[in-house]
Amino acid sequence: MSQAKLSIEHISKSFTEKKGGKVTHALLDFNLEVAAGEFVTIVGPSGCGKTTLLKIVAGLEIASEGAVYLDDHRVTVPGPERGLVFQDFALFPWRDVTGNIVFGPELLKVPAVERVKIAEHYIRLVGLSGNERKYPAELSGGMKQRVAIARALANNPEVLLMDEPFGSLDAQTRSQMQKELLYIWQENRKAVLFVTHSVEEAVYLSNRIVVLSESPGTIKQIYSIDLSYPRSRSDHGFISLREKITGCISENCR
Amino acid sequence: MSQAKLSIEHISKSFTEKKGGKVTHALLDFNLEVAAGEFVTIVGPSGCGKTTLLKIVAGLEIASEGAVYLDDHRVTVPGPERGLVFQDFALFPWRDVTGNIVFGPELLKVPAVERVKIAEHYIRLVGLSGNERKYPAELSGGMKQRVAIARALANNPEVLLMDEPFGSLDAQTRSQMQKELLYIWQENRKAVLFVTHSVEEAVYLSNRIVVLSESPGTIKQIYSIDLSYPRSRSDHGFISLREKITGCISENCR
Amino acid sequence: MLFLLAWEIAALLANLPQLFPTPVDVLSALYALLIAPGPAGLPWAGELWGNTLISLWRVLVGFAIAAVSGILLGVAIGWWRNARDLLEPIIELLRPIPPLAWIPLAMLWFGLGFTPAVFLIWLGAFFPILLNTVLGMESTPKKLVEVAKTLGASSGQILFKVCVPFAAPSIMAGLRIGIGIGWMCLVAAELTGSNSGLGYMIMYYYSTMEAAKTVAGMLMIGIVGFLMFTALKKMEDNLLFWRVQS
Amino acid sequence: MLFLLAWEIAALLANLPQLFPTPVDVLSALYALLIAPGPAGLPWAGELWGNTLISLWRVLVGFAIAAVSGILLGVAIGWWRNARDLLEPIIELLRPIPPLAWIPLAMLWFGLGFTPAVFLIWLGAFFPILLNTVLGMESTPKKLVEVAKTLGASSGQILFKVCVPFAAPSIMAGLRIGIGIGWMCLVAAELTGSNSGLGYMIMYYYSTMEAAKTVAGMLMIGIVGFLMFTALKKMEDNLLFWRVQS
Amino acid sequence: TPATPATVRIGYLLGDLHQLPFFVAQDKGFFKDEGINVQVAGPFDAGPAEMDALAANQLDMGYVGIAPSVLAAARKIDLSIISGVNLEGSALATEIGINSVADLKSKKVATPAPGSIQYVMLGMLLSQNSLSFSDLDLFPGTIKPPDMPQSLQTGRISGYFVWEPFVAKSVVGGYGKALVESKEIWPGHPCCVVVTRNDFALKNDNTVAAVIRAHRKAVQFITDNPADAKTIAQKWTRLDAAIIDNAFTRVKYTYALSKDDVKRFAREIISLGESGTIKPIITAGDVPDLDAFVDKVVDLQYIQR
Ligand SMILES: Nc1ncnc2c1ncn2[C@@H]1O[C@H](COP(=O)(O)OP(=O)(O)OP(=O)(O)O)[C@@H](O)[C@H]1O
Ligand SMILES: Nc1ncnc2c1ncn2[C@@H]1O[C@H](COP(=O)(O)OP(=O)(O)OP(=O)(O)O)[C@@H](O)[C@H]1O
Ligand SMILES: [Mg+2]
Ligand SMILES: [Mg+2]
Repeated sequence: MSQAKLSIEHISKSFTEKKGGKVTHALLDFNLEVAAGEFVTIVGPSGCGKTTLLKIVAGLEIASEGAVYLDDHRVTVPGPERGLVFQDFALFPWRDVTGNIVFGPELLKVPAVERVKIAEHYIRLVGLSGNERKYPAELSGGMKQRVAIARALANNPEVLLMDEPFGSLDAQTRSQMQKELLYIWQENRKAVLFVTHSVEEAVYLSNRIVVLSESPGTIKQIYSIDLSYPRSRSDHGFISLREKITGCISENCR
Repeated sequence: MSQAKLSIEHISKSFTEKKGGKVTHALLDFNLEVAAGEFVTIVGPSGCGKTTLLKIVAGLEIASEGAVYLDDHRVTVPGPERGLVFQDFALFPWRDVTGNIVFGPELLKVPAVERVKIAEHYIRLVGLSGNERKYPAELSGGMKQRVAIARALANNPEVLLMDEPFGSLDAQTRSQMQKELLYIWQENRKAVLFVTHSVEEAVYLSNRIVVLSESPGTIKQIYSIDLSYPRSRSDHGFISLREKITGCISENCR
Repeated sequence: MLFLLAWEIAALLANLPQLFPTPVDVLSALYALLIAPGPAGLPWAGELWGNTLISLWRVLVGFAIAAVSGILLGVAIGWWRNARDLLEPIIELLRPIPPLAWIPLAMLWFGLGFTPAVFLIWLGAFFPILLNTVLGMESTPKKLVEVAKTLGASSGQILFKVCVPFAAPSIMAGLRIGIGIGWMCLVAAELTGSNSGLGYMIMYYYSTMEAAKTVAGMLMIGIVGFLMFTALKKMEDNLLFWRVQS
Repeated sequence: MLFLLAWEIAALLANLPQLFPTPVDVLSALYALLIAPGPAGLPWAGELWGNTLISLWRVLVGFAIAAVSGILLGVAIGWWRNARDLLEPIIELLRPIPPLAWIPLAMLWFGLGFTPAVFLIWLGAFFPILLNTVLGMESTPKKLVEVAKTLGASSGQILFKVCVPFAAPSIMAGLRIGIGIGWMCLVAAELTGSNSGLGYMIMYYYSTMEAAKTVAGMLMIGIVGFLMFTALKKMEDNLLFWRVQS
Repeated sequence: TPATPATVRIGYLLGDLHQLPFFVAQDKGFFKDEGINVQVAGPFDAGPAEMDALAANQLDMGYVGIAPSVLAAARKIDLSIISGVNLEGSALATEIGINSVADLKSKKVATPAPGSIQYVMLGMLLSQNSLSFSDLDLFPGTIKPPDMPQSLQTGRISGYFVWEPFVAKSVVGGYGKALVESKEIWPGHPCCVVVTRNDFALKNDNTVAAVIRAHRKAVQFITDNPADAKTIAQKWTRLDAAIIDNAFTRVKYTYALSKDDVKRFAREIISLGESGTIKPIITAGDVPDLDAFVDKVVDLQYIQR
C-alpha cells in the first residue's frame, strides 16, 4: 500500500431519488492520495460531487464502490482525526458560540478550564470576540461559518476536510482566515482536503489542485502549485496558473 | 416625498442577546434611495448588518427606528412585490425542486398548467434541468441556492432583494447567473438591492455600490458605476473601480 | 412467544385463576366468545367480533372528531396568540378532569349508548392531538414562515402551506397517542348505559368474575389498538417520506 | 368570569342540581370541604387539602417514574433499531388496554392504596411521554448527528449531547400530556383500594350523590392539573429559551 | 291491553343476581304479554349512575338498590319507589379466623359504595357492637365487588360486606365465611326496588302498572319454579350453578314493599350519621319531615293493581 496519509481508491457513489427514482451518479471511479502535510484543493462545478467526496472521506456517506484509507487503515466510520467543516455550518442551535466551539473538547473530556482557553483562542482566531454568548439564531451568515470553522479546528484533527469554508465571508475576513489556516496547517503539518469555488483561493492555499468534471465527478486534471508560501496574488506565476485552472474548469485543460 | 421606488430612511436596528443580554447595534441611521430600475449593491464586512437591512426592507424585521417606503407607501409587513433570496436558502424540505419554485405562483392561484411552464422556465434558467423531482435533502449546496433564486424570480417581484445569492456557485455557473440576472433586470426594469462579498460581482452588476462600515452598519461610501452594460471584467475602468472599492472596504475610501 | 410462555408459568404459579388466568384459559375463552351469539345489533358476528366491531365504530367516530377538532384547535392555538390566551386556560383546566367524572354530564347532554361513548372517547383522544399539534406548529422554523411571507402568502396560506406540513410529524405522533388513549377510554365510555361493545363485554365478565373472558376482551382491545397504530404508522411513513432519517 | 356566569345560568336553566350543580352550590361545597376534617393520614389539612396533597403525592411519584422510564425507553427506542423492534410491538399491544382493566392486576401485584395507584398513574403518563420522546429523537436532523460524529462523539455522546437536547421540546410536550393523563387516571387509580385522595373523594361523593361536592373535587383536579401544567410550561420556557419563536 | 305496545326505557345493574325478576320477565316474555316494549337501557355499573340517567330523562323506570333511590329522592330527584324486588341477600364475609365483629377492629374491610344498603347495614352492625367506622380501616367503594373475594383470598382485606353472589364466591372457594348475614341485622330488610320517574308515571299510568304486573308475575315465577329461575339466572349472569344455589339461600324475591322499611332505612342512615358511626350522608336537614318524605316517595298503588 501507499505511503499517503489519506488515500481514496476507486470511489464511486450514486444516489437514487426518493420520489423520482432517478439515479444520480455523484462520483465515478475517483482516485486521490493526499500526503501527510499536503494541502489539496478540489474545485469543480456545482453538483459535481465535492461535498459527497468529503463526506465519504469523513465516513458520513458510504461509497457505492471503492475505499478510503487513512494511514493505511480503511475508514468507514467518522472519527475525530478527520475534522469536517460543513458547507451549511450545521451549528447546534441550543449552544452558544462558545458551546459550539468546545463541543469536540467536551466530548474528549478536556477539563473545563482548558476548554475556556481553547474557546477563547479560537474565537479570537476567527474574529468573533464579543459574540461568545450569542446563539446560532443570533449570528450573521459569515459569523456562523466562522463558528463552524472554529469548531472543527478546536478539535485539532489530523486531517482537515473543509467544504467551502470561507464562502460566506467578505474579502478581508476571508484573506485573514486564509492566512490563519495556512499558519495552522504549516505549524501542525496537517493534511488538508479543501473545497472552494474560488480558483484564486485554491492557488493561494494549495500544494495541489484537483479539477473535477461535471456530474458524475471524475478527475479532469490535477495541478501542482510549486509557488512558495506566502504567495502573492499579483505574482505573474500566480495569475497565469489561476487563468489556466479557471479555463480548465469551464472548458479545456492545458 | 421622494420619487424613489424604494426609500430607506433613518433606519436603526439593535438586538439584545437572549442569554448574554448584550445589545448589538446592527444598523445605525441608515439612509438610502433606490430608483425604479436601479441596481444597488451593498458590500461590507461580515456581521455589519447587510442581512438585517434586507430583512427590514422585506418587512421581516421591524426597525428599531426609521421607516422604509415603497412607491411612497410605508412598508411594515412582507409582500410579494418585494422578493427576497435568503442567504441560507430556506427551502421547504417537503417540496421538491419544482414544488419549491412554484410555491409563490401557487399562493397566487396561478393555474396548474401555467405553473408547470413557470417551473420549467426557471429550472432551465438556473441550470437544474433533470433535477426537478429532487428534494432539498438531495441537493448540493449550489443547487439549493439556485432553487432559492428561481423561487424568488418565479414570483416576479417589483423589487428584488438578494442576499449573497451566488455565494455557493462555481465561477462558471456564477457568471452565467449574473448574466441571466442582468437580463431579467433590464427586461423588466426591476429595482434590485443586492448583497455580495465579491467586489468584482458588485462592479459587474450594479449602478451604485454602497460600502458599509463595520458593525454598527453605517454608510461609509457610495460609488456610482457609469460603465455601460455588458461590462468587461478586464476593462481598465472596471479594474480600477474594483481596486478602489476593495480598498474602501478594508481601509480608507477614495 | 417467550412472553406468552412467561405469562403461562407466572399464571400457573400464582394460581389465582380469578385474577390472573393462564394463556390457555384465555385462548379457550376467546374461542368461546367467538362462537357465542353476537350482541343485539350484530348477532351474526359472534360475541367477540360483534362487540369489537361496535367498539371500533365508536372509537373511530370519536377519534375522527378528536382528530379534526384537535388539529383545528391546535392549529388555531399555535397560530393566533389570541386563541391561545383565550383557550389555553380553559383547556388546561378541563384536560385533567377524568373521563369517569364526565359520565353524568355526558348522559345529560348525549343520552345513553352511542353518543356519550363517542363523547368520552373524543375527550380522551382530543387533548394529546391538540397538544402535539401546538408543539408542531410552534416548532416551525421562523425562516420558512419568512420565506412564505416574502412570496406573498396570506396568514391562511402560511398556516396550510408551511406550518401544517412542517407540523405533520408531530401531529401524526399526536394522532397515535390519541387513538391509543381513545381505546383506553373505551371501558369508561361504555359504562354509560351501553349494552354492547368491548368495554361493556369486559365490564360484564368482570362483574360475573369470568376472568379469562375479561382478559380475552382486554387482549382484543390491545390487538385492535395495535392494528390501528400500525395502520397510522404506515400512513405516516407514506405521508412524511421527505423526512430525513438519521 | 364569563365562563362562570354562563355556567350559573346554564345550570339554573337546566334545573337538575343532581347532574349539573350551579357554581354557587359548588363554591359552598368547596368551603364545606375545606373545613371538614381531613383524611386519616392528614386530618389537620382539611378534607379538600388533605386529599389533594395525598393525590398530588401519588401523581408526582407516578409521573416521576413515568418520566424517567418513558424518556429512557423512548431514547432507547429512538436510538437502537433492536430496542424498537423488540419493544414496540409489546408496548403497542399494552398501550390501549384501559386503566380500569388493570385494576385487578394492580391490586394483585401491589396490594391496596398507594402502590397500585402509583402504578395506574404511571400507566397513564408513561405512553405519551414515551411516544413523544421517540418522535423527538427521530426528528433530530441528520446534519447535527453527522457533525457530532466527525467531532468524535461516541454513540452515547451523540445521544445525550445531540439527540436528547434536540428532542427536548418534544419530550417536554410529552411530559405535559403525560401529567395531564396521569391526573386523568387519578379516579381510576384511586379505585384500587384507596381510602383517601381526590379521586377517592370524588367517588365517595358521587356515590352519596352529593353532586356539588363531586364537582368541587373535579374542579380541584382541574385546578391542580392546571397549576402543574403551568409549572411545567415555565420550566420548559426556561430550558428551551434557545428555541426561535415564529 | 293497549293495541300498540308502549315503549318503556328500563335500566338495571350489571350482573346483579338481585334483579333476577327483571331477567325472568324478559326471558319469559312477561313484558310483551302486557303489551310493553322494553327498551333495555343500561346496564349500569352502579346505582347512582342509574339514578343520574333517570334524572337526565334517559330512563323511565329502573331496577336499583333502595339506597340510591332514597338518596336520589333526598337529593330532589323526582321519582317514586313503586315495588320491591328482593329482600335480604347480603352478608359480611370475613377470613376464616375472624369470629366476631369485634375481631375486625383496625382490620381492612371493604364495602360497596358509601350510601349503599350494605354500607349502611355494616354501620348498623358496628353500632350494635358499639363500634364505628373509624374503628375499622374501611374501603368504601374503591374495591369493586368482583374484586372482593380475591382481595380476601390474597389477604389484602380481612372482610367485606356485599351482595350476592360475591359472598357465596368466598364461601364456595373455602377461604371465607359469611360471618353475619344481613337478615340477622335487620330481618327482612329491603334491597332492590323498582323506581319510576314521576312525570313519566303521571303520563303513562297504565304502562307503569303493566310493567309492575309483569314484574309481579316474574317474582311469582321464581317462587314457583326455583329450578327454572336458576337456569334463567345462570343464563343472564353466567355464574356457576353452585354459586347461584348458595346465593339463593340468602336472597328472598318479593314485590312487596313497605313504607316502614323505607322509613327505617332513611332513619338509620340519618341517625348513623348523627351518632358518628358513619360520616353523615343524609341529614335531618335534607329530610325535615320523614313521614311526609316517605309518603311522597313510596307509591304503593302499582303493586296493588
Ligand atoms: N443525500 C443525497 N441524496 C440524493 N442525492 C444526493 C444526495 N447528496 C447529493 N446528492 C446528489 O449528488 C450530486 C453531487 O452532490 P454534491 O453535494 O456532492 O455536490 P457538490 O459538488 O458539493 O456541489 P456544490 O458545489 O453545489 O456544493 C448532486 O447531483 C446531488 O443532487
Ligand atoms: N435575530 C438576531 N438576534 C440577535 N442578533 C442578531 C440577529 N440577527 C442579526 N443579529 C446581529 O446583528 C448583526 C448584523 O447581522 P447581519 O446578519 O445583518 O450581518 P451581515 O451583514 O448579513 O453579515 P454576513 O455577511 O456575515 O451575512 C450581527 O452582529 C448579528 O450578531
Ligand atoms: Mg457541496
Ligand atoms: Mg448576511
